[in-house]
Amino acid sequence: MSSTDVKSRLESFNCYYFDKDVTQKFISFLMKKGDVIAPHKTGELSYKYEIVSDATEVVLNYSRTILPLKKAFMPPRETLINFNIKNNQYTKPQISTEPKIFFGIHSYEMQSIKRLDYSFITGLPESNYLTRRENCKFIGVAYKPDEWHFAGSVGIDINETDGFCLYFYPAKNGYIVFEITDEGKNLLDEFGEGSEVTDEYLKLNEDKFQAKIKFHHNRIPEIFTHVYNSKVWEDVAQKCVGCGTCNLLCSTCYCYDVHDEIELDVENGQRDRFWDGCMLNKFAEVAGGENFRDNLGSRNRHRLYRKFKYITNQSDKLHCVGCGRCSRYCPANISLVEIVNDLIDDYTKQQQKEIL
Amino acid sequence: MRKNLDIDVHHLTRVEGHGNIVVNMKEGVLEKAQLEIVEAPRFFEAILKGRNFHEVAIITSRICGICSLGHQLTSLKATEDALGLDITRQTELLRRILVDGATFQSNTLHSLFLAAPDYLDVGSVFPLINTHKDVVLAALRLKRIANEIGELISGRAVHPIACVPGGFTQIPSAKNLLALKNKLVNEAIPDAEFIVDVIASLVEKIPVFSRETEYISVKSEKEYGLYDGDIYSSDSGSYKVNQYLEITNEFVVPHSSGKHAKFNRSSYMVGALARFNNSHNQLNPLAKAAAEKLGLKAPNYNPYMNTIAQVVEIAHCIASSIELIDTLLDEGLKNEKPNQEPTKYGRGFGLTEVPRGILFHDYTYNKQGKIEKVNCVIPTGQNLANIDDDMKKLVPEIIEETKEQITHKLEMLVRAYDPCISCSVHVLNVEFIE
Amino acid sequence: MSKPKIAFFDFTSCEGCQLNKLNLENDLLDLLELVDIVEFREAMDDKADEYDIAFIEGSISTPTCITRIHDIRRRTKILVALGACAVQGGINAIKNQHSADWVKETVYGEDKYLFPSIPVQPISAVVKVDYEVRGCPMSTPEFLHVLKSLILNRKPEIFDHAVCVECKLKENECVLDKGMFCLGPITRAGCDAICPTFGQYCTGCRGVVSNINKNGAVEMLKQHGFSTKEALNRMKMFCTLELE
Amino acid sequence: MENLIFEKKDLYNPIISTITNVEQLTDTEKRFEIALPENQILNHKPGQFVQVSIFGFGEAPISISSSPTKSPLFDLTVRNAGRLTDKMHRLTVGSQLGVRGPFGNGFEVNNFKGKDILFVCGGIGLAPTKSLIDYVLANRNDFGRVVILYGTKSPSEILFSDEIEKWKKDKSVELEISIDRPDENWKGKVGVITTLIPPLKLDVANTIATIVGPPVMYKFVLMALKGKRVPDENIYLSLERRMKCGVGKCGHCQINDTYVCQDGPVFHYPRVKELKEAV
Ligand SMILES: Cc1cc2nc3c(=O)[nH]c(=O)nc-3n(C[C@H](O)[C@H](O)[C@H](O)COP(=O)(O)OP(=O)(O)OC[C@H]3O[C@@H](n4cnc5c(N)ncnc54)[C@H](O)[C@@H]3O)c2cc1C
Ligand code: SF4
Ligand code: SF4
Ligand code: SF4
Repeated sequence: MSSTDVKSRLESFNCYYFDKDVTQKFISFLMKKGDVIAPHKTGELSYKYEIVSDATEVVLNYSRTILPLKKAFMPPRETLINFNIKNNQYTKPQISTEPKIFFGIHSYEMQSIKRLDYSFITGLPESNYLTRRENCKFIGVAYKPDEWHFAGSVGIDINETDGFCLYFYPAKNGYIVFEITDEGKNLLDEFGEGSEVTDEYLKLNEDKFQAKIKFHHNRIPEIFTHVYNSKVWEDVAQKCVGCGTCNLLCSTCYCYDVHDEIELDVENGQRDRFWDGCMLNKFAEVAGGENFRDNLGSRNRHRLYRKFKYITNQSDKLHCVGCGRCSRYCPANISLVEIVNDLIDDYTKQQQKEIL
Repeated sequence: MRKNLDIDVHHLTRVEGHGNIVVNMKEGVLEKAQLEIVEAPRFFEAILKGRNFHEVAIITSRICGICSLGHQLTSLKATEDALGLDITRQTELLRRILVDGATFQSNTLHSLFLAAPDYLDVGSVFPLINTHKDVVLAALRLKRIANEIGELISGRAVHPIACVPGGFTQIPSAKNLLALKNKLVNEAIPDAEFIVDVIASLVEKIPVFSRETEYISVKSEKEYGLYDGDIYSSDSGSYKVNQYLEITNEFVVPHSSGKHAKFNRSSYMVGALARFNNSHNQLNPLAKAAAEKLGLKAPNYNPYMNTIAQVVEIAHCIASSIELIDTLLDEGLKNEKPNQEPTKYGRGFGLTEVPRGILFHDYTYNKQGKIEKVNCVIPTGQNLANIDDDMKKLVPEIIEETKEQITHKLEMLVRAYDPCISCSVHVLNVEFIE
Repeated sequence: MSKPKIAFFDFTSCEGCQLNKLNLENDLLDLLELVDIVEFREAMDDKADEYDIAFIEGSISTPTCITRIHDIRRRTKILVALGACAVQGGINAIKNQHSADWVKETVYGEDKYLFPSIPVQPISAVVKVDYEVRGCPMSTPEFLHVLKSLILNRKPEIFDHAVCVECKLKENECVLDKGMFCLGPITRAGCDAICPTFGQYCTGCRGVVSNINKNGAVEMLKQHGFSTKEALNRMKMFCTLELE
Repeated sequence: MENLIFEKKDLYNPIISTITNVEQLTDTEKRFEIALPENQILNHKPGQFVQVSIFGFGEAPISISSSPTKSPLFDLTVRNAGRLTDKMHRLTVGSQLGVRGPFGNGFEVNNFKGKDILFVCGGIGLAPTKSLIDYVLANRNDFGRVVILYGTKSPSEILFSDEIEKWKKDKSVELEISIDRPDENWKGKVGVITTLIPPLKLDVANTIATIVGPPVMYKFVLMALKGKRVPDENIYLSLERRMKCGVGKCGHCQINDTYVCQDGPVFHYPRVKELKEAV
């Protein structure tokens, strides 16, 4: 993509220049309005979203966090109800609706939240998720794709601003801050700092993705109508160890399991839900022990079909956002882009055969 | 005068592992008075062969759940010695705290939960919950804090996680260390003082018995010998760790799957009492005050007093770990990675005082960093001959008491040694002594 | 509901699992409200004839172990295996990888005949095991879960997914990424990924998940720089018998 | 960010209901009659299910085995299969349990009107079917022939023996029972349920077939029906999957793009044919 694409897209928004200090001041300013959740460093190579307690600890030039933002709206473990066995009564825990500001969010991550919104609203809109989604603001930041990001291939540009109220674009010693919505404008007005953007700083450019799916994203669901029985799934099954990492870290996976746990008084307890995943052994097992997806090939297939076909058929959107987590963190180095490209090859060969 | 006596305590209770006490007197002649070790052998020396140096301490930790930290640290020392891995001062300080914590926890478990019921005439600690609730609660709190030391620094009190060759996989935060220290100061010290008072009131119930023996322990110029130092014999002085085989002289006896040991005499004693006898001058003031209250003076030749020496050490370890945490915090915590680049391959030795006494590991590594040869000499094994010798002197002295009383006193004697039988059943390179 | 009678027994093991129970200091008194401990050799003198629940620690490794475990099975309603030694043979079973004679000779030399020893087996190889608590040492939360469940007269819920799952939920930096070895992707969860959480690798103490892709696991470790031999050797540390 | 204004639903709050009757049907199956609090009506269709829960023992989907005509009370027929159902079996009249639902689509009874109905039920599959059978018999004139095929493992596992006696006497019902493993007292047919199908004389174009049973049964029954040339459009089946929510979120019951809890459990066979992991 050329620099003009980015330009034309972002140029329509009003913008200011924040140097590093002003950026930190801005974070501190946001912290007065509610919890600010932003990327932090954890370990040598990793990042995670955490509530900011010190503006200087926020990291904006990060690759990706280990867990996606879904953890803020659907915690890895959450109590659905607290119950008492003796008197058969229960209460539902209160979910906080205090304002939250998500700062330093990449565009694919924002889009993953939109996908989750779809999943939790469709059918029966779930209060647990939707209550957490109230009073949230999102402030985006541009990123430099590494070898695993492939959001471009699923139609999400680096500088996609949909969902953000403000957007931070790196510039010399600081950021250009674009006002995307009125909400964002109000924030900047109230903050009152930042300087005019001079041409020296306004060098907008979109970085290129290293990982790419061979077909245009519009054609991906089409491929998936033809590759259900592809040998590619068997090949994946040879390598995959079924650890479930790809499910758990996926920005748009949301399947869960529910367990009742009791306290030591053997009277009070809680019904908890926690993340589950279709790659895991017992996920599709039914009473009597029959398992309808008992091998790693069919489980991988189900996982990818959910991203590119099943939900897509209804929502009209790919439910993979190209964050690359499933591939970056797969211990067996299985790459989703490679699987899809192998499927494309398989599909192309099939078509050639049909023509002959 | 009793002429015949036959005692067979099968699977002695309130000790770690399986042992039987067998006493046999016919026509006034004591034919047998011994502790039989019936624990199944576990063959660690064989299991370890060919293992990579990263794995060795993980496996040796499983020799014994009770002394897992001691085995790990001794193992790490032997590996580091063999491979030429230097450790930093921070690593050493953290390890010292761990040794204090492990001694504190094990001595608490043994003296207060396993041995104390004998002096209160009950069969376990559980009835005491009703009769002596405040004591049990204080003891539980002490044990909890002791375990927290291990959990904070090494991840787990049983089979520690973070201790690896060359250092630690993770360093505790200053905040958590400070919180631990405050707990030690504000909770552990008062509880320990209270417990010392309680135990002091029970000391008179300890059987009167005396048998001078050879006492062997770690001894250091700098401090009360626990974490490191030379080998010291009350009979013949100091030795270096690589001379340990000259001292332990292990041999197999048919009645025990744990090997016996002897040095200058027919047997020697290791453990809290040996440490106390050899290093009592170096105890810190809190421990000295406890010893005073408990009426323990060096040298003491009553093996039953081993339990009391353990209580003294609880006080010592609490005070010592507080001091060590202060030092660490003063010097500032650094995020260090373990040093795991071997500079040589060959033989290395490690020794540590674990709660039950002096422990040796001796490894030989090949050039691939894999273990070729292993020898571990475990404190309980070293005590076995001494326990038999004690029994041989004790039985004739109490022969006029009822069989139940005799049995009880023998059980208490064995228990006083806090034998760790699971530990004692795996030793290599036997010099068979007829 | 009358208090269930529970008993603890140890076979060939390090007794760390038993110690782990005594390390439940904060919960110990609450626990004693719920159950009657009728036999616990490591902590008490009493013995009983019958039990509602017998917790077994350690592996079978001598002929006497076999008679003892049959006897316990006869006297208990429910039998729970505690810890790696009891559930899958654990560290003890490494000796099965070698010839029995070599093992005995290495340790006892000429005296090898003094000590009877048979190949190490988990408890379930000899008697019916109703439930398992895995880990080396056994994980205490899981032990409590099983105990509470049995008191409530319900089946415990035991996981059959990988340690990776718990590790990811804790948002730990991946140990393999740091260039270390790790068995988290194929080891049964339930320990809350405690080792990776402390920066150490998972040694697989809880045994492998069911339906494991063994070749895939070896390939995975190869990609991270470990030879097939090394990978297999290290996978077997706690799981000799499960990976046979 | 635009506001997400939706009618948020607390999806996981069970309604605490009371057991008003318990009947032991076989060694492993019991029928529970349930009353929602304050005479509330469940308002279900035959073939729908509820998520039953007992605190500390979890939740599980259980079909409603009575006809809507029984309202406000309803029946659950439960096999003792595991954690929750075992506890249920230890409950007595007056005990409480949680109910969420009804969930799922149920049978499209209006499409069945005027047709012959062939009910194929294996084991516990008779429970959900019974709700439909009861409905059909309650509105007998709306339907043609009623044929019930029922197969179980052993005579002792036969469910609803009272109803079965009634059906036997009812001239308007054709009932065939087959037993896999008969005992010495069993006088009836022997063999798996599929053996009952070939001898049937059916007006296949005008017959609706419903299949409910254990997962292994479907493939074989479908083959037998194919042998009789029953058109695919006339076949309905109810599928079983593990369910953690019942409301199309948890993912466990998904077959390809379909959620059994929402789009099923009753499926029109042509739809199932497209689903590759269904039977
Ligand atoms: C739409 C629908 C309707 C249904 N209607 C009925 C009905 O009307 N009546 C009825 O009785 N059932 C019905 N079921 C089935 C019922 O939901 C299941 O039997 C349910 O799992 C019972 O829950 P539970 O907690 O008692 O059993 P669980 O404890 O969940 O056990 C269920 C099954 O899983 C097996 N299992 C449990 N744990 C394990 C393990 N660790 N490893 C291997 N296998 C294990 C058990 O052997 C058992 O077969 C229906 C299911 C669906 C989807
Ligand atoms: S992360 Fe990789 S190995 Fe693990 S389940 Fe997913 S594809 Fe398989
Ligand atoms: S499938 Fe992989 S790349 Fe796509 S959203 Fe999920 S984790 Fe990210
Ligand atoms: S992380 Fe692995 S080695 Fe550590 S306790 Fe869990 S299963 Fe055992």
